[in-house]
Amino acid sequence: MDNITQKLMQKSESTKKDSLGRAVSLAALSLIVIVVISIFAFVMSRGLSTFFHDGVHVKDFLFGSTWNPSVVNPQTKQPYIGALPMIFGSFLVTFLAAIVATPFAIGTSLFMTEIAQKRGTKIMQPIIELLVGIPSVVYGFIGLTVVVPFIRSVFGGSGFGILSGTIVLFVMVLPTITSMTVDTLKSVPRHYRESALAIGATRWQMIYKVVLRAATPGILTAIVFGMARAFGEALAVQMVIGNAALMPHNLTSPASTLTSILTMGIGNTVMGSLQNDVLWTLAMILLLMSLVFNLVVRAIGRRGEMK
Amino acid sequence: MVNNIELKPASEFITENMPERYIYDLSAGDHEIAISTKDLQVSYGQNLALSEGDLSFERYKITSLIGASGSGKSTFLRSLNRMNDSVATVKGNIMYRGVDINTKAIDVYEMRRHIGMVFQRPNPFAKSIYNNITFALTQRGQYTKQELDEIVETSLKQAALWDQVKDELDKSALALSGGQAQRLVIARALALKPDILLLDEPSSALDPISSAQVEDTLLKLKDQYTIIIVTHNMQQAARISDYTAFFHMGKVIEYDLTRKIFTRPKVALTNDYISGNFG
Amino acid sequence: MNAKRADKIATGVIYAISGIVALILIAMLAFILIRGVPNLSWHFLTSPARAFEAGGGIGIQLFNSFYLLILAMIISFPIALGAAIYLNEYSKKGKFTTVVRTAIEILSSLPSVVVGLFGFLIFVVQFHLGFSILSGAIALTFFNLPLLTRSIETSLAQIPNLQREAGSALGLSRWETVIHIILPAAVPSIVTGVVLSAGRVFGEAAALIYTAGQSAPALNFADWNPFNISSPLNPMRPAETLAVHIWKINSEGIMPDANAVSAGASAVLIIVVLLFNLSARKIGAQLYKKLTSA
Amino acid sequence: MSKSHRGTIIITIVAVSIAAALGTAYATRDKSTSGTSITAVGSTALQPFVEAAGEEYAKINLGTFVNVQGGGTGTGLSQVSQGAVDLGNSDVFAEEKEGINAKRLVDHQVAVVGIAPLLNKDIGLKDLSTAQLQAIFTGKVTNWQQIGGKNKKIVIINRAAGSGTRATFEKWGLLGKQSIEAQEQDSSGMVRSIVATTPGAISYAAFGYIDDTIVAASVNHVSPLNKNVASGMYPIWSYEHVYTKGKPTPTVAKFLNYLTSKEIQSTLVPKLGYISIHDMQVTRELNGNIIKK
Repeated sequence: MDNITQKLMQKSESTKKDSLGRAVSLAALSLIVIVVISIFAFVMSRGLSTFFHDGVHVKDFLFGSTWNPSVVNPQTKQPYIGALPMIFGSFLVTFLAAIVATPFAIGTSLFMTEIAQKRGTKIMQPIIELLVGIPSVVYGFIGLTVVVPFIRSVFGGSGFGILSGTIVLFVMVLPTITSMTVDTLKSVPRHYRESALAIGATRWQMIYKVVLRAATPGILTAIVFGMARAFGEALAVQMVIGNAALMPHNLTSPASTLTSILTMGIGNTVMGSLQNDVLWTLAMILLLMSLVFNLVVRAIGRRGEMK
Repeated sequence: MVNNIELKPASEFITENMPERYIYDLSAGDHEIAISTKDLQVSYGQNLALSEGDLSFERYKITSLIGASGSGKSTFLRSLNRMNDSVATVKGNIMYRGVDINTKAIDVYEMRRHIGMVFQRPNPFAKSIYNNITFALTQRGQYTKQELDEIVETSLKQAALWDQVKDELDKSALALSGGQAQRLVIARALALKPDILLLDEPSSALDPISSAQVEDTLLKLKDQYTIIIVTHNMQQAARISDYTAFFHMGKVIEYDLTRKIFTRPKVALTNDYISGNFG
Repeated sequence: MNAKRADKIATGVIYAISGIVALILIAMLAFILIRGVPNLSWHFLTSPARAFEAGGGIGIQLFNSFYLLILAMIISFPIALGAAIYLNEYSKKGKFTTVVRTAIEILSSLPSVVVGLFGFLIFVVQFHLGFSILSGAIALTFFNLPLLTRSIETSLAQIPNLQREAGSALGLSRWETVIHIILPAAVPSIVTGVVLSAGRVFGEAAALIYTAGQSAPALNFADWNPFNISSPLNPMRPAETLAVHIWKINSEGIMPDANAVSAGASAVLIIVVLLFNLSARKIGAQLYKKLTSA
Repeated sequence: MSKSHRGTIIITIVAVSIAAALGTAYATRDKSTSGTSITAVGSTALQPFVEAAGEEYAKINLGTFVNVQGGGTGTGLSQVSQGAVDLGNSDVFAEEKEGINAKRLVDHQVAVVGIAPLLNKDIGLKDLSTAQLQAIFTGKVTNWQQIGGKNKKIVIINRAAGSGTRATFEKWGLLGKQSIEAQEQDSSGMVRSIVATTPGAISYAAFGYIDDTIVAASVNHVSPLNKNVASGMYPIWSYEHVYTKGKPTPTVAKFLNYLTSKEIQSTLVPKLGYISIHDMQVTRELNGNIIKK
């Protein structure tokens, strides 16, 4: 065997480096997975102890509408731990914000990809990125000083409530939905557009009948991602929603979300007590919801692929 | 030394009792074999892309692989230095320097330094011209600045690019034109002093002038390198190669001296292809 | 001419919508800046905060924000880079990858409050790190990892496969190819992604309230020994950041000029985030130019 | 020399110099300060006071560092009973907090805080009886007209459940009754600005938050003034507590003494809107018994 053949049969330095690099990058990835799993396990164990350790019924928790964990209901001997108002509040602001934001997001993305590509990327792209960058504290601050007084003067009441929360969240999820929609629209092949225009469709017909149809799964994904963000937002919502653990009877009465009750209460309760455990159960619901949102995104993705 | 073969309308050669396959046996004569394959089979998932790939390649010669799209010629070429490993299953033996390089025991990275490859689209790194050439070397060895300078100069000269870029070696390679970039890529491969150079349609993405430059380069390299080239362009195959293999539907149909294939093919299918009846 | 009219109306509507979105941003920026900028002064930017008297500044908070950001980036960037490399260069499609991607997505849609509370109970309480910059940096890392990983992965995916083939054809291992060829080529867009995510980290408050703490003890800016408790570099000291400070003033502030401080701090926060955004574009474009030009 | 080797060498040099720098820094660290740091966690209402006092304390006791964090009364009490921190700041008696074993904790009362009902200016009332407060917060009356104010709906704004201010207000202002579920805010500053801008709003906050944007109502004809709390006339007030686990160590005890010293109690305490414990002419026990000094 000559020198080269011998070298061929040995592990080269490249191979060694490659194994090392592979191991290192896999370790980094595993670290992230471990973090996620430990957060998950931690929140779950805390959150579930409400049911196992404190003996609360899941049904009472999910469907009860009175929230006052420090007071015991004299009839059932159980504290008032109905989380329905918060769950309902969270879903309501999330859906409303998504409903309001979607037309704006689609319109803006169409502007950027179909109508005015040059100006779109030059002006709207930075605007969208800036909206992402604005900290949620600042959104809350604006909500408190602008949105709440505005709602109050128009609709009366205190100004705090679902409506204010929706408006603040609308602006916060708008960039998420928009930038993802832009990506989807950009991925619609050019020849779809060209063939539509070639058979005499107007630009709007082309957009409406071809581009938006083709991009529907992507747009849905974008909306779900936006909703996931809205669902988990804490500080800004907490500042404007009023934080009353009551079923909202109209859009301008104070309401609450899972996050707002969680942030407010966590410092005032004692670790290991029922009052503290139920808050972790709220956190667990938040976590499970973000899992659900992800599964929905995946399901949409699969259906989009099958088409 | 360009072959001067005239491509003739070949229908006149078709006779009744032509064989279905003809493989020129290199081992019979006084030929030095650089690399050869036996029972090579490549499959992508369930799809068999190449079967019965048995070929030997003579040292310091240019061999062209021709055939229609999807005939398996590129698959065959890319299997020779195991570029298909990550996407396909490759079975069979590839003999190089007396060892089968298609086994786990072989260090692919080392092997590829001896069997280099150039692709269809020029793919220079986002580095300077100089670093494009020296980069792979410095990854695995100690060189002085002087040695590196020399290697850069020789390989650029071999690739016929030196005169055009010698004053701007620090320029980003991404700024080169298509033909220049492809020759830089060839120079980059040559810098490693490989035995064998595999080229996968190296000039199909280039304009005719750049394409001719690349051909010139290859002809000049012949005395030091074994070259195997996949091409769609039959004139190109005829002009530069010593041997030609014709692929069809994942099989080698005919393998012979270029001169013979283009003037008097032994298989009817080959004849159809080179006379433009399909493909 | 119905279709033509519909086309005109739709175009008009799309213009209007984009206009409104632009207007919202401009109005918000104007609101924050007009209220805040008059309160800015050198004194405000450099002097420590005051709990119950007028005339406090945000100097320490500003320093803390940057220090925390840098630490968080130092921790999270290598991890995110490694994870992104594995996901984009090594992993094959399969169950494992799906699970990992889902995990990363979940981490990214996790409410930052939950991240903060987790950090509080694990690092502050369990590991006895206390309310400290280190705890805060770890919490921020959790918050930042998924964003950064995704952005780096996208940057890597944008580099054409031709480059990877070129590397392997030269006998370079996958790792060498990634480190020396793919990464350098992806640097412009990675840098843009990193700076953008830095902007988000800079403004994060919820994850820090229970980890880095809500107090900003006086610092001795002449003492740079990281083992001294009043040194700005000490990673074990509590550190209120700018975003947390705004949150605290809005809720508990009893200084007479709380409104002015809050407006000023918000303006500073926005200006910094703006700078991050602008520089991200500038740096990215510049690097790209350098890479491709003469 | 090849590039990668140069890289390795540079990295080694950098690593070594960082290690050396850290080593030097560790060796030359200011040993006098690192040993004695007092950590206090808990009530956000008490945080500014302990923090400010801690800074003053550090100035005269060089080398002692007081580290004060918020986190809430619940956090403070659970942390101090676990021994994780030196001091737990609380707005309530530890016995009143569920889940805390108060027996192991030692109470140090460092200030008194009075809490006043805050009313929106347009309501037209300046005095409320405890009976009226009860009626309002339990939802028996829903319009200010019913108790002599203007025709405006009553808007209740509570502090977060579990906050010390709310607990005190419910115990002494509502005489132990719970407020009905209503809008909650987790800070006094927020409560004040909402009351100021919302017609018909009522809430409550410490005296320190009283300003001219709202009306601080008198309770049973006693104005919410420090002297009325000190004399025991004004009913809604509570102690601010700093808890230690068991007997405080000498270092901690010294700081606690400083907190209750004449100097701090006469300067910092009134500045922050608290009432000095030395001014109190009465003491109140956990069970509510009031004893004249």
